[in-house]
Amino acid sequence: MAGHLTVRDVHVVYKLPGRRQLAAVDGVSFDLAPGEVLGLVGESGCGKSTLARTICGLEPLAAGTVEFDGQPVVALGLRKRPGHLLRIQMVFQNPYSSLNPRRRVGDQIEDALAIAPPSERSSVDRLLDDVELDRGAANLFPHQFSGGQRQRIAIARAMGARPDVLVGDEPIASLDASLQAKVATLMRDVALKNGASLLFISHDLSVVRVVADRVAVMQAGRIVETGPVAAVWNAPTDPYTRRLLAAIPTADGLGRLPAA
Amino acid sequence: MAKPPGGASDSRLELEADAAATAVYDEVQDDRAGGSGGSAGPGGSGASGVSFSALRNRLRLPPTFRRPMAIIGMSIIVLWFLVAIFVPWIAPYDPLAQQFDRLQAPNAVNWFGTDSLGRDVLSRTLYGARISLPLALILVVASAIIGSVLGAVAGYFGRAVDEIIMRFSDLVFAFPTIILAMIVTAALGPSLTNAVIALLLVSWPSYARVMRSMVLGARSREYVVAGRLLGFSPFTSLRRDILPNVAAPVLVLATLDFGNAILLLSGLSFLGLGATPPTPEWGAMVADGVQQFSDWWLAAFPGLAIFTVVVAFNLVGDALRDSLDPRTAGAVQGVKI
Amino acid sequence: MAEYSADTQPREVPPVAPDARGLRLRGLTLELGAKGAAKQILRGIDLDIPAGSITGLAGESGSGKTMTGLAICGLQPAGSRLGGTISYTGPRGSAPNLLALKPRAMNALRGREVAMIFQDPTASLHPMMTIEGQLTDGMRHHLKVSRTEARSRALALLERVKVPEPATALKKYPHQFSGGQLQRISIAIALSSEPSVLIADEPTTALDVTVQAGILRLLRELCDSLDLAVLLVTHDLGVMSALADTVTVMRYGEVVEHGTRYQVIREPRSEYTRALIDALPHPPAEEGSTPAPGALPPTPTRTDLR
Amino acid sequence: MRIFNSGAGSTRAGLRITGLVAIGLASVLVVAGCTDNSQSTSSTSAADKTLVIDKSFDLKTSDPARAFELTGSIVDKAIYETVLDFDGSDVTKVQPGIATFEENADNTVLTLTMTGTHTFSDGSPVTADDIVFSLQRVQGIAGNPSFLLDGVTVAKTSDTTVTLTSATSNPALPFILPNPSLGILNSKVLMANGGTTGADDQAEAFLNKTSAGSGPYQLESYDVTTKVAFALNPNYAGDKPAYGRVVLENVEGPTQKINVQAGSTQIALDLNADQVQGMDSSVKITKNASPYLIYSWYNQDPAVSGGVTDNADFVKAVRQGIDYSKLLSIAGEGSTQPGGMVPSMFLGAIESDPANVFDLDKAKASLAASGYSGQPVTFSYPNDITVNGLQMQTPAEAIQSQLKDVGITLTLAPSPISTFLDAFRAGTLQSGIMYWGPDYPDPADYLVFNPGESLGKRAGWAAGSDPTVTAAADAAAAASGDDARKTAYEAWQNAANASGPFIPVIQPGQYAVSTSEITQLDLNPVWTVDIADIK
Amino acid sequence: MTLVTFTLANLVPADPAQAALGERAASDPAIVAAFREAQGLDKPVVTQYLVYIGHLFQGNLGTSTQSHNPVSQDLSVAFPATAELALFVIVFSIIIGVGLGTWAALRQNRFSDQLFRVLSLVGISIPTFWLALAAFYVFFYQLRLAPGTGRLSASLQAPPRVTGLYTVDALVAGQYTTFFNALSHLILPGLVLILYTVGLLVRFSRSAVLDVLNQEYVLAARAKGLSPSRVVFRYVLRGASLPILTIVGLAFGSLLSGTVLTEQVFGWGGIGQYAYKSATTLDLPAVMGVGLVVGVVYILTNFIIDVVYGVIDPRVRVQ
Repeated sequence: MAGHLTVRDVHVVYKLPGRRQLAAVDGVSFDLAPGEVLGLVGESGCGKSTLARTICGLEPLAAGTVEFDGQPVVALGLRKRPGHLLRIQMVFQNPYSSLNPRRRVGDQIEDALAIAPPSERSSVDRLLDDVELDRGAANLFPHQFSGGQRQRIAIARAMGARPDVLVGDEPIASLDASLQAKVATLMRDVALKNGASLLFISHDLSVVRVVADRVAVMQAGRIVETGPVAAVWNAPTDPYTRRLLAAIPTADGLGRLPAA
Repeated sequence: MAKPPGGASDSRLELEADAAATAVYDEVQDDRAGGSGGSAGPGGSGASGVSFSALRNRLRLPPTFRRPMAIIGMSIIVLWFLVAIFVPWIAPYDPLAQQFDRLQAPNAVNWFGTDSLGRDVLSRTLYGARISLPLALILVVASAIIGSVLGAVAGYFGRAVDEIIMRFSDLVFAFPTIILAMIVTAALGPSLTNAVIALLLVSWPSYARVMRSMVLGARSREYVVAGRLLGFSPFTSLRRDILPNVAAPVLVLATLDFGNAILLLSGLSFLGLGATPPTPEWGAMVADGVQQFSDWWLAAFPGLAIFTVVVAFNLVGDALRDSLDPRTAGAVQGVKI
Repeated sequence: MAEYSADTQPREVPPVAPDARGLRLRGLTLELGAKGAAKQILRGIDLDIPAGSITGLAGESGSGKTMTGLAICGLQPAGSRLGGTISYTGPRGSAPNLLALKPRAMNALRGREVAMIFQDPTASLHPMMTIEGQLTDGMRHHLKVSRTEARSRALALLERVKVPEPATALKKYPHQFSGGQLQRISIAIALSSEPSVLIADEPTTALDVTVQAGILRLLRELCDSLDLAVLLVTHDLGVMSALADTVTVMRYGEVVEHGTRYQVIREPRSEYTRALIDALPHPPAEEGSTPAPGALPPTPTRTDLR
Repeated sequence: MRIFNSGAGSTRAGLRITGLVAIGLASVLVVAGCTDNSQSTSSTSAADKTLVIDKSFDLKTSDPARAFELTGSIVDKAIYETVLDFDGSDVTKVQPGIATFEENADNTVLTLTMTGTHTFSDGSPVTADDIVFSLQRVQGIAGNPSFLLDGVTVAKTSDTTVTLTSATSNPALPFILPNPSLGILNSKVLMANGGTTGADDQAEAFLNKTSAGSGPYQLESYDVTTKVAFALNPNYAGDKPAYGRVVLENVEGPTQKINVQAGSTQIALDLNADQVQGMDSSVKITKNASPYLIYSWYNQDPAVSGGVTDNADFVKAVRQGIDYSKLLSIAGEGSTQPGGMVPSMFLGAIESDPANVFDLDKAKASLAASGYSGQPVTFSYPNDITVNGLQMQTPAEAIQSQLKDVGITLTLAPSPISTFLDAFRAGTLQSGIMYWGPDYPDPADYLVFNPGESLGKRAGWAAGSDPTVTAAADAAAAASGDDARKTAYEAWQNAANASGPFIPVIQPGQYAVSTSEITQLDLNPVWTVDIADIK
Repeated sequence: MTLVTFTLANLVPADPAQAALGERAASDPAIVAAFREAQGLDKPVVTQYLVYIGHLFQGNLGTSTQSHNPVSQDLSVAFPATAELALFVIVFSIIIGVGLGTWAALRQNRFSDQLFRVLSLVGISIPTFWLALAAFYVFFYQLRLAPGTGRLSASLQAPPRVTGLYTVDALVAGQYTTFFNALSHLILPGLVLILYTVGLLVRFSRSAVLDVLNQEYVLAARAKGLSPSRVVFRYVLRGASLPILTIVGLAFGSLLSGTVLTEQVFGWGGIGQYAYKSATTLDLPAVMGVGLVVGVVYILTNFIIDVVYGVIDPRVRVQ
């Protein structure tokens, strides 16, 4: 199966006012195998979103390489995206701004269908079915949907391009707590069903635990721990991971305050 | 607003559909989340309900125009355009014929009096609509097109292109419009065509600025990025994702700018740099009134004509602006100083 | 695990005597919009917020929980109409019904007796005012203390909420702090006029988990030591479980369920509450009644309630 | 969302804001109330008798050798004396000024003899050197008035006499010398301040700050855009003027009317007939024929004429198609139709000419004869100029409308005087109207309207293209003695009217409106008004 | 800036010599040539520009062909005239405009809000030249309440120059009659411009205040139980100050660059009128001078706005 993503020693640097620089991503390496679900966890400002954008070619690399099936991912700039990179797609955090408010949902999914290889091309109806939305949704505009529904549409659109890699940049962060796990699971299921690997980025380790096979914990631009979900969840080796885990309040009705 | 709690809907969407239906409940919180979340009308509770209300909305006057001030503004505009079209049948006399006693105060024959050459002020004022309205329209449309294209290009492509276009527009912007237009008309010679050209040269930057800032804002919107990820070329992206979403503000700006265009054109004519006599142009007519100061009717009526047209366009533009998302509305103040 | 936990046993809802200190909401309703086409935002909320205890208010967005908090402070949106009663009994006096107070009296009470903290500390602090200005503003208004007195109180407050280097912090502006520090400062501001009721509207939602833990501990500690009546509004059942003593679940502006936290989270009586809990990524392991995804129970009808 | 749900609270906040607004408005009103209006301000200075004159400024400089604008002449007349002078509004008789004069028989040598009584404002006497310096300076500076002394050699013959020698017969010279541009300056003071008699002269800035003359007044303050104030010259040799302080204020015509009615101004100089009409009886209106002449021209140059305006029948049709009496009614009472190019108050003026009489039928016939087929004719005029308060646009629009009745299509082409002059002087304008103001009160000034002369060329009237007119003009220039000159000039104008491209259209009325306290006010074609003579 | 003005000025297809010289003089080639040489018009355009820039750095803006004064001297008279009017207008406009705008925002959609909004629309919709004329007709011609054109009644002398602002200079010199006279001349043109500027400021400050009212920190401030006026003045207006400042700066800048039409009607003798006169008489050095003043004003106002931004908003301050 094609679609191997290789990230090697990636550095991304932002310029700050006054000649200062911020190393948003500071030497990150990992692999994403076809059909794999990798969870990337970290708190705000750790560089996880930057990393996601870099993988999609939205941020220029300062150093290191990102390769997709052996071909380098180059920064998008003002060019049209090269064909082989179209097989990396992304679902964004804010469902209110990730859909074009002026175009019907169906049309936006069609855009994605157009770039899928003809042999693998799906249909709008099938994609809507996949994300458990009414087929009638295709004729509506984004503002007629709730946040969770829009995120489903965004997933459908991304999947319409038949990607080999789906990147979810905090796709559940702006949803109600009661929806988060559900949408995350759906995203995982849809991705795997259509033969894509998933890079699922979140600040919430408990949700990542539900969807990911492997998890990478990021702190201050670096990956501090990586491993199978169960291992990391049950026996974290890195102190930061331990702290992160301990801080999660559990809905057990016992009134246990998380460790600060 | 609230959907009756018992109302069943497609069960698998339930939690979300309900959340949407009640989105307005926690207004304070939802607005924070950004976007127009709270404005979702009937929610996603089924296609049939949506299309029904859509139909109902289509048959009704858009809410923007239901405000009394907007209605007044719209009526005045329609009235003036009707005047401009049908003036040969409406106007009592030939606007150019010097057939009456000079400088008559308003009376039964000449409702608005006569001017210093014995022409009927009412007829001239009505015919003025034929001069000002089309010219202002041309001016606004042309400068909106030029400015928007330049602004969109500057905003989307950024860097050197942006730098060059925007520095140039800053330069033009720095000059008070009327002074710059004055120099240009003085150079080209006074005529309405030249006045329009001069104003065109000075009025595109406001569109360029608004367009640029909105394209700049839209460019980083996630749906634009998503489009690029789907392989849209920059121009496709600009055409399909960005322009439809920034067109409304530009249209509003153009409406607001229409009033400005009329003010500037008449201002140039007032200074003798616009309309050539005996064209019954409002600004030039006011200028005539300056010479015969005590004969108030010479200036009063054409001035009133300018004022009503401008205020009408501003009323409508204002109402339109209020219907925009507050964030973009901020960019479209539409007032040049 | 932590100093304040210990409470592993189910606890009944503490009985609230009619003259006990705290807030008592009875039949609170709120309508928005024109008389003819009014929207019912709150449909008769009964809620007790006793002193020395943290009362949790849970629900999805749109359930009316935030509006309940705002209504208690008299900060409901313009053009809304309130009904029912909110009675208040505090150490310095009591009011039979806050809703019947004259605006000026309500203004004097707001901040002084009932204080509020908000979800996003970066948005709820004025970006152009120093911490000192915002911290002393309320107390100088309510307590009529001098500038120097206000300053020393402000220093003490910042120390109380564990903001490092209080003296320099006073001179700084909000953008120079992290989100967690800002929320501590917000809490200090809320406490500056020594209120007896604290409304905390999603106080940790905008924060990272590791930071959240500290804030939760601070709130618990303040509630216990200052005998505060705290209303904790949150959609996060984890936070609810960690902090609240009693939990009230809302939906469509109505109370769906009310009980101790153990009772509500471990043995929910309403199907809605159960659905909410089941939607969590990590439902309590010992409860085996996890419904299959996508087969959530139907919406509760009126008869389910209370 | 409204912020304050509590009514009382918002009222309080509101009150604060209302209070601020109220204070703002109140202070505007208080300021308005405190200010004394125009009437009382003028009365405060009545004791030192300030005379305020309103004039629409065309002022550029107060240096006489450079000034050749109306306002400049008023200013220079007040602060400088000339070697010769006119009395009041009579410009047909030259009076002695600083000197008396004598001319030789063929009008080539003019001898000035100083009266010896005049002194400059610094107390020093006016000398023959000053006269020579001043006149040579006008010549040497190459400014607007330099042409006045073209071909004249100025020489000092003794301490009290100066001779002006002309290359050819120059009967107009005595009429030229009273021009305020030929005012006599204090040469010593001037030379100390950069003054020379050549193009390198640097004294203009000095003269715009102060004055170095022997006139009745000296400059108190000078600003080309707002006003010029005069104070008495303590060393003035003549009679002390009635007013100790005079302010010449730059005010547009319409405002002048209100100013003089309100009494804040004693004299308004730029009102037209319409504005003068209906003024209340408290003001006095001084009427005079204006020396200005509005004429229309039709270019004879085939390259410019478009095949239309160089057609004699076409010009004839225009001459007959203009409704002169209607134009006069538009120009207002006091305006007249000049017979020829020489204005009515000058020697040689003709009252009327049969060529320039309105007759619609004849005009149509002439037009038919011309073969004109309705092509539009561009009709240019300056649109920022008023002649005695009359805007050029007014007669232009009237003529357009009248000629339309004949069948001629005129397209009006207004432009600011600056751009207008450029094209006009280049001779590229097809037709239009313009005015001519006299440089000096003598018909010789009008010989420029001849084939090949400066104005003739502007109408494409090349030298030699009309021998009849050229011959008549040569005869007029050569004539000597008042009677002979009068006859020759009349003949020249009749000839020009018969075949020339210039049509004299209007000589507007000139009005000065003054308040009742003014008892004496003479209008003069050369310097408009002599401030020192106002009583 | 200078380049643009220069290019524009040289686009004028007429000869400045013809505009500057009298009838007779213009027919004399020698005089025309002398004029062109004195003005440097005989040199190539590029040289002219370089010469101009060279002179500029020595503070020499050339000599006006119309007033025969150094342009810098003309500007030093015209600019204070405009500045005095602009200051007068902006001070009252801020008080009234920001006040009404805030008031309207606080009472959003109530009657007073609608009223102020419509009034502000009227304010920006009236042609200023017409309003000026009407004001002049009513207050001067009919009622005789206001003084006539210009900055000072003719009988009065300008006070000794300190700032060039007649009101200030008169106060400095203790000439109270002159002060009140100058002030009374300010009122009518001032009111005309104030109406427009107020209209502008009401609109902008209303939307700026509305923006701030939706901020959570305002809700938080109200939750402190502060008095409404304290919330408005300490929190809301401070929050809205940046956008209001921007528009005030722009408005002031453009007032300072001359309000051609108003100045023309009131014969104010400021930059606007000077610009008009220079442009129509092809007075190139003067046009260039005006362009320079306008550019400097633009740059300065922007600079001052930036500086004040930093003072008001700690986030903008350079660390």
